[in-house]
Parts: sequence; structure tokens; C-alpha cells
Amino acid sequence: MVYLDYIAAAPVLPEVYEAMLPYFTEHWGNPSSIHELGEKAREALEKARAQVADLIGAAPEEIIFTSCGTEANNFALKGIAWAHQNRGKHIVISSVEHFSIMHCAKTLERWGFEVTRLPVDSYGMVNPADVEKALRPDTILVSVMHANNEVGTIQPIAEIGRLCRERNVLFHTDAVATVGLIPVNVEELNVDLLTLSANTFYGPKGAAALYLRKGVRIQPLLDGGIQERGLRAGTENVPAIVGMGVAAAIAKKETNSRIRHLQALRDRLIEELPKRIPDTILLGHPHQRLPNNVSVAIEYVEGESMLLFMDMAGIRISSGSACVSRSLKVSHVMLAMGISAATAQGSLVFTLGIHNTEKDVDRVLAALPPVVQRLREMSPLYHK
Amino acid sequence: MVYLDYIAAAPVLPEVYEAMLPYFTEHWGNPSSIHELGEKAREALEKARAQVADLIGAAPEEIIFTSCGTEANNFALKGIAWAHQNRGKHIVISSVEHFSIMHCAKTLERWGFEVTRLPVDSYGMVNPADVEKALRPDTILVSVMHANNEVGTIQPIAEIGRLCRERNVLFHTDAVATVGLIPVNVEELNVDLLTLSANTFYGPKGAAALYLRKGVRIQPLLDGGIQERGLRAGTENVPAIVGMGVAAAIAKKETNSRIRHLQALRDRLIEELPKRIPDTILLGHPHQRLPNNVSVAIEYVEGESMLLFMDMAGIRISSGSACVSRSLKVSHVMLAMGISAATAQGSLVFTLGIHNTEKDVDRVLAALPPVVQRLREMSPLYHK
Amino acid sequence: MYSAKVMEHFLHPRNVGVIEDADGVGEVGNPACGDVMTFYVKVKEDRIAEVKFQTFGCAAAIAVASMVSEMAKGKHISEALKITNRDVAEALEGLPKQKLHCSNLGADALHKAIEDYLARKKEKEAGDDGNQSSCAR
Ligand SMILES: Cc1ncc(COP(=O)(O)O)c(C=O)c1O
Ligand SMILES: Cc1ncc(COP(=O)(O)O)c(C=O)c1O
Ligand code: FES
Ligand code: FES
Repeated sequence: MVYLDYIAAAPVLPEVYEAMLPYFTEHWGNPSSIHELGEKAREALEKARAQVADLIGAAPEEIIFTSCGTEANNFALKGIAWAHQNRGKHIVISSVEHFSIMHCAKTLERWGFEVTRLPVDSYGMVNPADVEKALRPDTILVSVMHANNEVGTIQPIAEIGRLCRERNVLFHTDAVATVGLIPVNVEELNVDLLTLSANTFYGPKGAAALYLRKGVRIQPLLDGGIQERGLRAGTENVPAIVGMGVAAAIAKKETNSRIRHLQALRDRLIEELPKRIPDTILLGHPHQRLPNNVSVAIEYVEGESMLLFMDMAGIRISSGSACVSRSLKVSHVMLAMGISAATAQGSLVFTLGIHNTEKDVDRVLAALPPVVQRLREMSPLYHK
Repeated sequence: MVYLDYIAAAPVLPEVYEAMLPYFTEHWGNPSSIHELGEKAREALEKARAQVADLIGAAPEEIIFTSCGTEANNFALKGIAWAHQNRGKHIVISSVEHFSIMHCAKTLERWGFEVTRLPVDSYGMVNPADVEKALRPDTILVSVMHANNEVGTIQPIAEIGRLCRERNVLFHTDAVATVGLIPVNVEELNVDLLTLSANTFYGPKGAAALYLRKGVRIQPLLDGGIQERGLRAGTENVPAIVGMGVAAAIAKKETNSRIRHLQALRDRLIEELPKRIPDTILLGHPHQRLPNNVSVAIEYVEGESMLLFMDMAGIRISSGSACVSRSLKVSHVMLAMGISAATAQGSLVFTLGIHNTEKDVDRVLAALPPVVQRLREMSPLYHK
Repeated sequence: MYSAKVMEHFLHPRNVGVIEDADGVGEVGNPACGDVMTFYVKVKEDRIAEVKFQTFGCAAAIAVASMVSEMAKGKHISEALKITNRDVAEALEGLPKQKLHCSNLGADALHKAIEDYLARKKEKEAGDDGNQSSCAR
């Protein structure tokens, strides 16, 4: 099998796996219990918190564990909106955010908040000048993702953060696609809140976190007990969080070597695909781009069909085509970039991971052209 | 070690552990991916859904997976409040709910909802007649827990449910303390929503669910992708959910034998503790009680001290509910039952599990009296 | 996600292509929505003698088109016009809920091609009538 869908899910590292196991059957305590078994669990939790904090240059008490990136994004947007609505009810997001930000913003609109959606250029990039224009006296929060999961474009977060800070507006970034993949430092990025997820760096599903700068007020999304300093109630998923901590520590050490490995594979795909398949367009920014992302639109064919033919060939990839997105809508990211709906239909997203090799790239380059050829021959839009 | 704090946390069953492992490193796909690896994950997810549904007599599509009981409770209360506020803004809960219901209700009050808190008798039992009195034309939801986690009292849920149904009011029960421990059937209980959590029946942390009766409208708590039919976004924690499914299937088969085992141990503790320690009061209902719960108040001494001395002796128990303990407040449950704050201070909660034996009970019965004696001798309240 | 039947038709679609001298052509859909389907029919004595299709769409769309072409082949046009979306989905042993709309495409495109044939025929007859009458005049 050739797996090139790391943004969707990744296996955990062997070290992560080993670290988690004892927390299911041996150290199963509840971190809130004040006996020895609870104590053990709490120590493990706090160790993981320090490891995750270290990965992004934060203090441990600035990390709030959540169950997934979506929860952290919902917590950030709704929690800040609820806590700061007396200061204003205007929020700014980009038009290429993940659904978990986009649909939160829609919910906030139903609750009486006003949302401005920033445009992007044809690379999917936000212009900081547009952020500046969008800020109003009643703006309480700006949320722009660090890198886009579909097209890989990395946003000018530090600059947007600087603008927000000058204007005293809280700034959140959804860094699910970047933390653990490229260096991320909350100080350098000038962010007040940041979402990260363990699976991006080969930690387990079920563990993610919100970074919340010290002193920033927020309302819990999950009310209840006093876990996570009362900001996120619910028994902590100790095994998953332990795994996240170990994965963070490893990611920190290996970031640079991983990037080198991924970039080489990525660049080969980016170079070779259009050579072997005419009318293939690279989506996203040519340089300001995730080291593991190759996003293309292949004209005259539809993503799901390619994806399934590739699946038959043992190659797992993804697509932002409407036919794939259960809602039958073309990717809002591609539309925001000005890509026509017909072109966006031919979207293929390859996300590389540490286990990929040159040979995987060779297999893709060998398997995809005949699939495209076959589908184009069926396509009423294609004329040689 | 003698562990008698199963309500706080439990190890997973060996079968659960084995079932989960492949989903970390082998079948790591994202259930939303449409290639073969995603397909595998989705099948596993749907199998677990059917297993969990079967445990409570529900249809699979009525199960929404969440990350913990707290999330399911927040989802139930806030989601129903948001979705039905046009019909009314009055909500009824009991005064002995878990913090995740209690604090949700407080948040709803801040949002302009009105909350009635039902009284309980000295056993911690809600009187259905009080529910009837509390219902108003603008009542949209009643939430009464199935059994209390601190004192073990089982509520007359079926009757409350019947009353709510007659009046066309939605009814939720927090069944975290019961599902998988005693038989629970959503039809017999007349509930519209029900919260359950995997760890109660030796499934892993990080997996819980909300049962939502077909046709009941709710607003998501986590907006985003279309996971869980669009009602709970976020990548599913597949390994944990798989574990929950297996644990549910086993619980279903073993409920009766487990109950017999637990009840025998429980009843011995209930009988012997007051005999060996004068001024020990059983808390909660004598018969309508969880088969694994022994909750007592030991006069003139303080819970934490007993707990730590017991911990030294290798015996893990609890005092009040786990997540309350750190807030240094006397249990609201005990106060609602009319127990004086001084008496409630001496609370000890033993929750038994499948691994406990007669010998564990012997060890408690041997270890506790001298601990109490010692502390009483230090206590200014104690006069022989 | 897909039934074995859908996958089989997707991987080995029948009757793909264009009929250059088709008696009827039907096109439905819109590339913006991800689906364009074109059916070509040759009709002999009101029976579908030959049918071909092209599609730009998902696996379901391809399988649906293939199945519809099989179902239509050899049928009297009045029968072919009665092929419903449901028949197609059933013949494919079911389609995922969100893909049911793809089955509309197939039957719709076929019906449109037949209607096109009927319209051309009518036009031709009208044209013939016209010629005759003009001759008679
Ligand atoms: C009755 C009850 N409800 C809800 C919860 C919350 O569950 P969790 O801590 O898994 O979120 C608990 C936890 O012990 C509980 O006992
Ligand atoms: C950029 C981005 N944000 C948020 C999320 C949501 O993460 P999760 O599905 O773990 O909730 C994703 C998931 O892929 C993502 O790519
Ligand atoms: S053609 Fe788009 S869903 Fe089938
Ligand atoms: S006496 Fe110290 S916390 Fe209560």
C-alpha cells in the first residue's frame, strides 16, 4: 500500500504506542483521584502538557487538552465570543478555514455576532492589508489558519498577529496542519490562541489542544468538573494525551530532518505530475507551502473516480471534489481561490508522511497517468 | 493494591485492549476517507455503534459518539436548549446532578434560560410528583440522572419519563453511572436523550455517547465536518470507539453475573462497616442503589485524611466525586440530601468493580477501623 | 461505500463512447456540480439498437451510466422511457444516500436522448409532410 493521505490520519509512532499502552491496563487512574493511582495519571498528564507546550514555545499552563482539533476550534471561537461579547460582537475569519471554524462562525452569526470573511488570492493566501481593513472597534477576535489542509498554503500569521496585537484584538490560528510538521512558536507568531492536533505529528486520535495565552479570558465549551483548570471539563483521555506528549517531544527533535525528507518527495511530485499529465494545475502557493502537501487539479476528470482507481492500485489519496464531500459541494477553499468549479472537480490532494519513500512517488507517477487517460476518454468535456 | 474507585476510572478489559490496538498502527484510517483504509475505519465505527446501541435497546443511528460523559451532557443540555428555545426557555434538573449537568445549567441561566432544581429526599431520590409540579408550558427539557455517582441512588427514571412524555417535554438522563452496570433500556425508561460513558463498563477513556431518540432536533455543540450525521464534528477517536463497542457487547452478556458478584461484596461492606466503625451512616437509598456503590459518612473525621491513610495501606477509594475533591467544597449531593456539612466531610465512596474479591473487602474492613480510630482521637469533635 | 455491482460497472463500464451519427443525443448536468452526462442512441424500428455514453462524474455516475446503457439496449423506446432512477439504483444493488442523485443523471440523460430522437423524428415527419403538402400545392 502507498499511503499519501497523512492529513486525514496517520499511524502513531512506535514510541507513542508503547508509551500509551500502560495507561489502559496498568496506570488507569483518573487524574482527579487523590490516591496513588490518580497521582500517577496526573503526573503523566502534566508531563505531556509540558511536552506539548515545549513544541510550540508555550508555558505548560497555557495548554488545554481537548478531544480533537474541531473541539479546540469550537472552544476558541465560541469561548472567546461568549467571554468578550460585552466588548463587541464582530469576528474576522478567512474564507479558506476548515469547516470547524467556518461552521462555528455561521453558528455565531445565528447568535447575533457579525462575521467578516477575508478574501484570498489565487494561491489561497490572505493579505494582511485585508485584515487591517476588516478590523473595527467592535472586533473581538480574528481567526486565520496557519496552513490550509487542502492546498497547503502557509499564511502570514506573524504579520496578521502583529496587526491584531496593535489593535488589541485577540488572534487565533488553527495550526492543525502545521504544529509538529514545521516549526511553530506562539511568540514568533504573535498568537493568543492556537489549535493543534496530535495526529499531525503521529500522536493518537482523541488528543488535541488549545493554546491559550496566559491572561486571556475564555468561557468553557464543556462545563463541568475542574479538569484543565476548569476550562475543559471531562475526564482526561490520559492514554491519548500521554501519546500526544511523546509524539510532541519526538516531533520537536525531528522536525528539520522530517522536513528535508518530505520536501524532496513533494517537489518531485510537483515537478513530474504536470509533465506526465497535461492540463494539471498546481494548487496553492509554490513556495509558501506545507512540506508534505501536493494539491493539483486535473482538468476534465473528476476527483472521486481518480481516487477510487488509485485505491484499486493500492494508493490512498484524497480529493476536495464535490462528489467526495458528502455535501456535494465543491471545496470552498478552491472556490475562494477563484478556481472554477469544473476545474476544482479534478482536485487531488497528496499529503506525505515520514513513512513515504521515493518508491511511493514512483508508484504514483506510474499509476496516475493511465487512470487519468482512461477517465478523460470517458469525459464529454475532454477533446484531444 | 485494592482498588475501590471504579466510578473514577477502570482498566479496560483484555478483549477491549486487544480490539483497540490494531487501530493505532494498522487500521489507522480516517472514517471520512473514501479509500480502503478509511472504509475499514468506517466499518469499525459502525460496528461499534451497533454494539453500543444494542446495549441500551436503541437503533444504531440514535447513537452519537462523544469524547466523554461531560461532552455528551453539555451537548444534550445546550444542544436542546439552542434548538428548542423558540418553544420555551425553562429547564428542569435535579439538585444531585453531576457537575457536567449542574454547571451547564448555570451557563444556560446566564444565557437567559430559567432552571428549576428538583429537591431530593434524604436518600437522594427525586419524587416524580415534584417533576410534575415543576413542569410549565415553557418547559423544554427535564434532565435527571439515572443513578447518582456519589451515593448510588437510582432514580425513578421511567416514571419521570412517562410524565414528561405526557406533557410533551423532552427528557434526558445522565446514565454514566448505570449503562453497562445494570440493564438500561431507552424504551423502558421513556427517555429522549441519554448519556453513557465507556469507562463505566471497562471501555477506554475518550469514548462516550449521547443517545438521541430518532426525530429529536438538536444543535451541535461541536460545529464542523459532517461526522456523526453532522451532529458532532471532529475526527472520530476510532480506537477508543472500537474499544467501547467491544466493551458494550461484553457488558450486555455479563451484566447479570457482574451484578451478582458486585452486590455480594457491596452488601458485605454495607453490613460490616457500621458494625466495625460506630457512627457510620450509609448514604443513599438502601435498596434502589447501584450494585457497586457503598457510600458512607463516618462522623467526626474528614474524608481526605481517611483516604490518604487508606492509600498508604494500598487501598484506593474516594470521598465525594473525583472532580469535586479538588475544589474543596462539600458535596452538593449530600447537602441536597439534608446531610450536615460536618457529616458530609466524613464521606467515603467505595465503588466496586469486576476485579474485586472477598479479600479486598476483608482488607478494607481490617484497614479502615484503625484509621478512623486514629483520626477520631485527633478530632476535637469526637467524644467517646 | 459502494456495492460490488457499482464497483464492477465503475471499473468496467459498458458502452462508453460517442455515436457520431446518433439518432438522439441527451446531455444533462453541469460541470460545476461535478456531473455531466451525455447519452447517444441509435434507434431502429423504435428500438434502441445502439447506445453509448460519456460522463464527467464520480464512480456512481459512471456506474449508473453504464447500467442505464445496459438496461436500455434493445428496449422499445416506450419501455426505455419508463426506466426510473429507482430501477437503476436497484439494478446496481443500491447507492449510498448522498449518491442517489447520480442515478437521476443516468436515466435523465437517456430519456433526453430518446426525446431528442422523437423530436428529430417529428421534425422530419413535419418536414416531410411540409414537403409533401408543398408538392401537392
Ligand atoms: C454521573 C456522571 N455523569 C457524568 C460524568 C462525567 O463523565 P466524564 O468525566 O467522563 O466526562 C461522570 C463522571 O464520573 C459521572 O459520574
Ligand atoms: C486545518 C484543520 N483544522 C481542523 C481540523 C479538525 O481536526 P479534527 O478532525 O481532528 O477535529 C482539521 C482536520 O483535518 C484540519 O485539517
Ligand atoms: S457525479 Fe458528483 S456525486 Fe456523482
Ligand atoms: S481542612 Fe484543609 S482543605 Fe479542608
